[in-house]
Amino acid sequence: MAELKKEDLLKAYRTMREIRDFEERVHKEFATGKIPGFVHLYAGEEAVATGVCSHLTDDDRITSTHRGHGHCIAKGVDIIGMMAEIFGKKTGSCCGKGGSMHIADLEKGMLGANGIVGAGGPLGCGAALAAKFKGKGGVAVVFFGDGASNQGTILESMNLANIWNLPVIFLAENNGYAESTGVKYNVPTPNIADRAAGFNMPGVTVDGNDFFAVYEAAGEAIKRAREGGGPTLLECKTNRFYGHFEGDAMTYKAPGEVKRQREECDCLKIFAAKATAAGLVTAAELEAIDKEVAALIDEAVEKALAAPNPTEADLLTDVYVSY
Amino acid sequence: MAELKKEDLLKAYRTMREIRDFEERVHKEFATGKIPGFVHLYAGEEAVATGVCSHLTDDDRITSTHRGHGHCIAKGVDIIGMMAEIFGKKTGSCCGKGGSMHIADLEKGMLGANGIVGAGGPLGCGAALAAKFKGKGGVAVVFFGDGASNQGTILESMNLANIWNLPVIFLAENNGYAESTGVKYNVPTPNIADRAAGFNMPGVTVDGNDFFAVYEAAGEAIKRAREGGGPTLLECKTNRFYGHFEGDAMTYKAPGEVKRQREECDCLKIFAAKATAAGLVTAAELEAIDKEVAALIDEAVEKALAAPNPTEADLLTDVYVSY
Amino acid sequence: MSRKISFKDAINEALSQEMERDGSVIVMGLDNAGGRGTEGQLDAWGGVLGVTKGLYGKYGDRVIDTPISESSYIGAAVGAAACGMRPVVEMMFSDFFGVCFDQMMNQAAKFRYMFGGKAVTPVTMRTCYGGGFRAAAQHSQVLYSVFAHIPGLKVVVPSTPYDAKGLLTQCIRDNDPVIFMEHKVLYAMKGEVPEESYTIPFGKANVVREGKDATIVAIGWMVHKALQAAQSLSKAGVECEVIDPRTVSPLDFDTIIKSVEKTGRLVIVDESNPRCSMASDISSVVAQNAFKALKGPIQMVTAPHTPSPFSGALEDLYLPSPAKIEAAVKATM
Amino acid sequence: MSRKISFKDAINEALSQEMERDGSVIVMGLDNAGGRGTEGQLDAWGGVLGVTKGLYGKYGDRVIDTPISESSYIGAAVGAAACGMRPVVEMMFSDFFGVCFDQMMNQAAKFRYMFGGKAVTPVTMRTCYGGGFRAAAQHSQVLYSVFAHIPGLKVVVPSTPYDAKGLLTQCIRDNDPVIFMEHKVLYAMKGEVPEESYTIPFGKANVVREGKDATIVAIGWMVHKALQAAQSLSKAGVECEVIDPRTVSPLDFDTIIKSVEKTGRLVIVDESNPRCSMASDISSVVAQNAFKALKGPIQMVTAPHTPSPFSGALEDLYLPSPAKIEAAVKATM
Ligand SMILES: Cc1ncc(C[n+]2csc(CCOP(=O)(O)OP(=O)(O)O)c2C)c(N)n1
Ligand SMILES: Cc1ncc(C[n+]2csc(CCOP(=O)(O)OP(=O)(O)O)c2C)c(N)n1
Ligand SMILES: [Mg+2]
Ligand SMILES: [Mg+2]
Repeated sequence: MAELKKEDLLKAYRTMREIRDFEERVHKEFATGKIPGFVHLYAGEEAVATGVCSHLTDDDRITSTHRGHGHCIAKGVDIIGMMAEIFGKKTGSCCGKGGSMHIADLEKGMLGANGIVGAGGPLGCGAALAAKFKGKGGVAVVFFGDGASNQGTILESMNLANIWNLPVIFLAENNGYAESTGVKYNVPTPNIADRAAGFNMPGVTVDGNDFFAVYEAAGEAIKRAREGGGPTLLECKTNRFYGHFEGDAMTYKAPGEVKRQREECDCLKIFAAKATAAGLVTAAELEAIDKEVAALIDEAVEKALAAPNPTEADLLTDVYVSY
Repeated sequence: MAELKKEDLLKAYRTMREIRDFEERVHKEFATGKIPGFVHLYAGEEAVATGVCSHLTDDDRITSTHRGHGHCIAKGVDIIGMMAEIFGKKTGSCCGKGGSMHIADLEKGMLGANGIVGAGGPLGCGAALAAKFKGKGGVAVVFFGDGASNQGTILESMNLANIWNLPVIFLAENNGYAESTGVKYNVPTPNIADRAAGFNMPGVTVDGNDFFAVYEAAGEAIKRAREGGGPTLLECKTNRFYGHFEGDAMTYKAPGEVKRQREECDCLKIFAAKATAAGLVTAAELEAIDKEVAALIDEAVEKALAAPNPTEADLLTDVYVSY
Repeated sequence: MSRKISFKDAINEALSQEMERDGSVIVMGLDNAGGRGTEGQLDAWGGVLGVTKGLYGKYGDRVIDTPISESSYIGAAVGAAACGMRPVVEMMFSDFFGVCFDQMMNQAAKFRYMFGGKAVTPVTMRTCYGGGFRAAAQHSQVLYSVFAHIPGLKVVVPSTPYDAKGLLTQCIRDNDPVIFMEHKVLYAMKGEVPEESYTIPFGKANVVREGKDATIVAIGWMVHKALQAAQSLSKAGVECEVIDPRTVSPLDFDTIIKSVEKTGRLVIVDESNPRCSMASDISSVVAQNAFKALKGPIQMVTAPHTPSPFSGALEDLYLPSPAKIEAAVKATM
Repeated sequence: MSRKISFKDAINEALSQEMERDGSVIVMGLDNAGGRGTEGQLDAWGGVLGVTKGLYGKYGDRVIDTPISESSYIGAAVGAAACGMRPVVEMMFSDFFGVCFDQMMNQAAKFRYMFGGKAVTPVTMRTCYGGGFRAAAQHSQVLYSVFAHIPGLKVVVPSTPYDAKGLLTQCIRDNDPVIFMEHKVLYAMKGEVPEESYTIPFGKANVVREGKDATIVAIGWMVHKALQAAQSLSKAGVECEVIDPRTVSPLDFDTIIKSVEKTGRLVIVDESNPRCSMASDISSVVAQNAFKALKGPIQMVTAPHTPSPFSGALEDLYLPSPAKIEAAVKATM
């Protein structure tokens, strides 16, 4: 904690709050039928994306998953554009062509949410390779889930990263579920990080609901990568508060499971408690942020609703640079 | 060694000799231009296929690689048909439609050489799944190389096998090379077997040039699988005596490397020395086998040369059972 | 027969009846039961869209949930099929075949030929395809044109609950690898389906509507759009014959050619991207074999050469529509 | 220009000149140097067929050998391209795209559209394809029809050393993902190639031979077979125009249609399997746009709907031949 300045802490809290409020709001708007397509929410997992991305600049790259809103926000993608994208509007980050599952901002180093489980592994290796050639200490982070940890692309990418000594962090977001299936069914070892040894890289497991734990472990891994020390597998154990996608009744969860997690494992609450107890920030400062973020999300939704749809002229563009 | 009866030992020796002579002969015939296509020889690695398949019946299945002749012979595939296949003849195991890279005999439980590196992992899991449903203790063995150990299909198949508790053995044939690239470049851990722990299965490395070591380790793994104990990763370190494929000048090997291996690590020599020293077989018995095998290979080549090509009528058949 | 059930339930019923009938039939896929390894309910999902729901309760361990390792579990289905089982394996969305294309293209499809006719690989790969859900570029593709290009595969694309049940039953009993493509928009559609099991043979097109002025060949969801267009054109005095091939590999070219010989005009409605598509395939075969009968150029109504857009405003423009089909019929005149 | 070099050397030269010219060009693939991690020679192979031989000596770590993990290394090339590099990544045989199809179909091809035009992914995927080597079902496929079906990819199929160098140079400088397909039979073929670097634009067909009686469109290796057929037909008084599209996505339909408007007859020679093939694609577009000009049915000469056989006796029957092309030209008459 010591390393973090007050402004860093407030920024991290703001990011987590933005993600939380963004997702809670998308959840509500989805229920009204205004948001099209498949939507996967990141609420509950905010400390992971935030703890990791706090160490990154726009020159560092991340690859994301189907559950990409949190990664976007943590990587600094514009929230107004994101919300418009999720509503399918022309003003969206991807002009309404991508939607929730493909939300991206390459200028911010966010290489896209991805509808294909495990696809980010190879892409992240590529980003890290590019950084290596650039030679300025850039890194790439591959976010993937407990379910994705069984995809061959992820496994072979760890090996590739090691062979090529790439500055890449494999960031396993273990939220306990792949769709309706528990991690206990899909992953036979106690931790996903147990797979690291087979690829000759450090494997670390931390409490993903604790921003500080994530921040510290990610910092070490990223530092090592920047210095040419190669890849790390970092697993963050966390929870998702909503269904796999919007519309999922979550009958596979134990009764009261989410309620208990919201009470006991909410990363925002844990952060606030720790940071105020240590006297680093005040409750009032956090509340002020809460208010600002609430207003921002309201604005984002209002703007998204008011924004125009893409038009026929947009249908056939952006397939190729030239053809 | 104690466990093996004399007839078992002579049979194992005969199999290894058959493979060796088959491959040496294919090497010669290829040089004359009579054998079409891409051909990969198994000479040097005989103890692996033989040590493993000595434990298998026709009801057990194996999946193979591009380097499949040895697996075929060890699994009991007819040598006359094999040679004809490699020459592209109608009398071949696959009617001349498959060739060296697709040589197969499903009735013998040999599910085919495979031109796609790593493809046998999933297929072997399927064979093991079928065996599990049949409930008669059948197993499957997936042969794959050190190069193939980096293919996602192999890695994810190990996980699948563990989750489903399949009676399957992942048999890594580590001959030190994937084409012209050394295993040290491709595999960052000392042993391929080091990957087993990440998938919660036993990982064992043995000297693949020592039939007895392979036989023993494979026996244990196969017994465990038959009894419902799940998969094992067994790595056999061995050498290939010829190029990656016929026509390869092997400039990537150190000068004298193969010569030394032929002298010091020849599995046939090692077998003969151990088995005669232990008084289990006599040199004369082995020589008698050598002669019989030489005659068999001569016969196979003669028959292959004399056999007819497939004809136009064969071109369009065997795509579907019905269409 | 008067019982009406949904396309989804028709598929479920075919699966259930075949599992009942033949112990070698197994069902495999992501969350096909659901709830494994959790503290909640078992059989929680029945696949992502609920198609296999309830099978786990009836057939227990013959319904196998898989990790997200498509190469391995689809390949395992192929391997098990080559070893005496009749697996029905689910690929959640056809777009995902990209991660395991080899097991389909180079393994399942080629075993029989490569092994000189000595392999039998009765695997059914069920998959959900197509647009209409605003599911964007990676969850909306059609891809049957790609699958049909590959010798050794059969490709089935039902358009009604009745056909879905009969064709899926045939898939499961069939001795070749088959891809069974379920359009996501059709799942909720209801239609008459007999309770007893039955099969529909592959390679027999269904003449859904008779007509003398133009032939419309349409596939999957597009059959319904073609029928709408035909109805509208009928009011204007143009009578279209609408043909649903039902299976695109094999494809019943005879029925199509006969119809074109009668009508002299052909429109093909194919939700695919246009290049090397099923529309171009049918067009080329008809142009070759019914050249003299054609009174005007064949018209293709397809998606453009563009990935699927997310926004509904764009997706509606992207997909073939009754209006576009009508215009195409007129263009053949 | 009088220097003659092989198709293989032309490719090597294009790679070398572009690496020299632009530091963001990197070369990646299995054994593209070779001899890594061994006690023998470095740069031992230059790829399995020696195409990249010598680049390692010149450009060192910009030639990157890969483990047998195609999804990862092809995907890494795609990712690196999206981050400012210009990778030229080798897929040893096009058949192997099955193991990494997703990175090509759902990632590289779709980034730009999904991301609203904000991605640029200048990756070149070189691959060796086609028959003639008795390489059997898993090492002989053509597959450009499948690739061309996918919006977002460009697909280039050169037939001469000259075109190989110019088109590959264009691929590397191009800002879209391109698949560059090298026919294995052509590697040894020699032809005139300028020493200096040059580009050939995509979407511009090459009229290889002029003629007035029939148009033959042929792709890759097939161009040479078509020329043989045309020569033989010329003796019988039939003058064929032979068109090599050079790139199949984009495809220069204009040149083909203009030629058909002149000749009234079309034969397409495509080494692919026939269903949903490039032959059917070209056929359908021409039948639609030059309907009135056609004096007889379009003919397609393709491989049958069958995997590639191993035996030379069968493979020779499998592949399009000058004799079959001649017969097809006659059938259009
Ligand atoms: C290749 C592929 N297979 C399956 C899916 C369907 N799918 C989407 S998300 C998901 C579960 C992912 O689980 P996990 O990796 O744990 O991520 P989480 O959803 O928990 O964030 C699945 C199976 C997909 N999108 N892509
Ligand atoms: C998917 C795929 N990638 C690449 C190849 C080309 N290839 C054939 S064999 C081989 C090397 C395999 O090495 P290893 O697994 O160690 O087996 P070995 O040849 O040593 O027996 C390669 C790269 C292939 N056939 N399939
Ligand atoms: Mg998860
Ligand atoms: Mg090897």
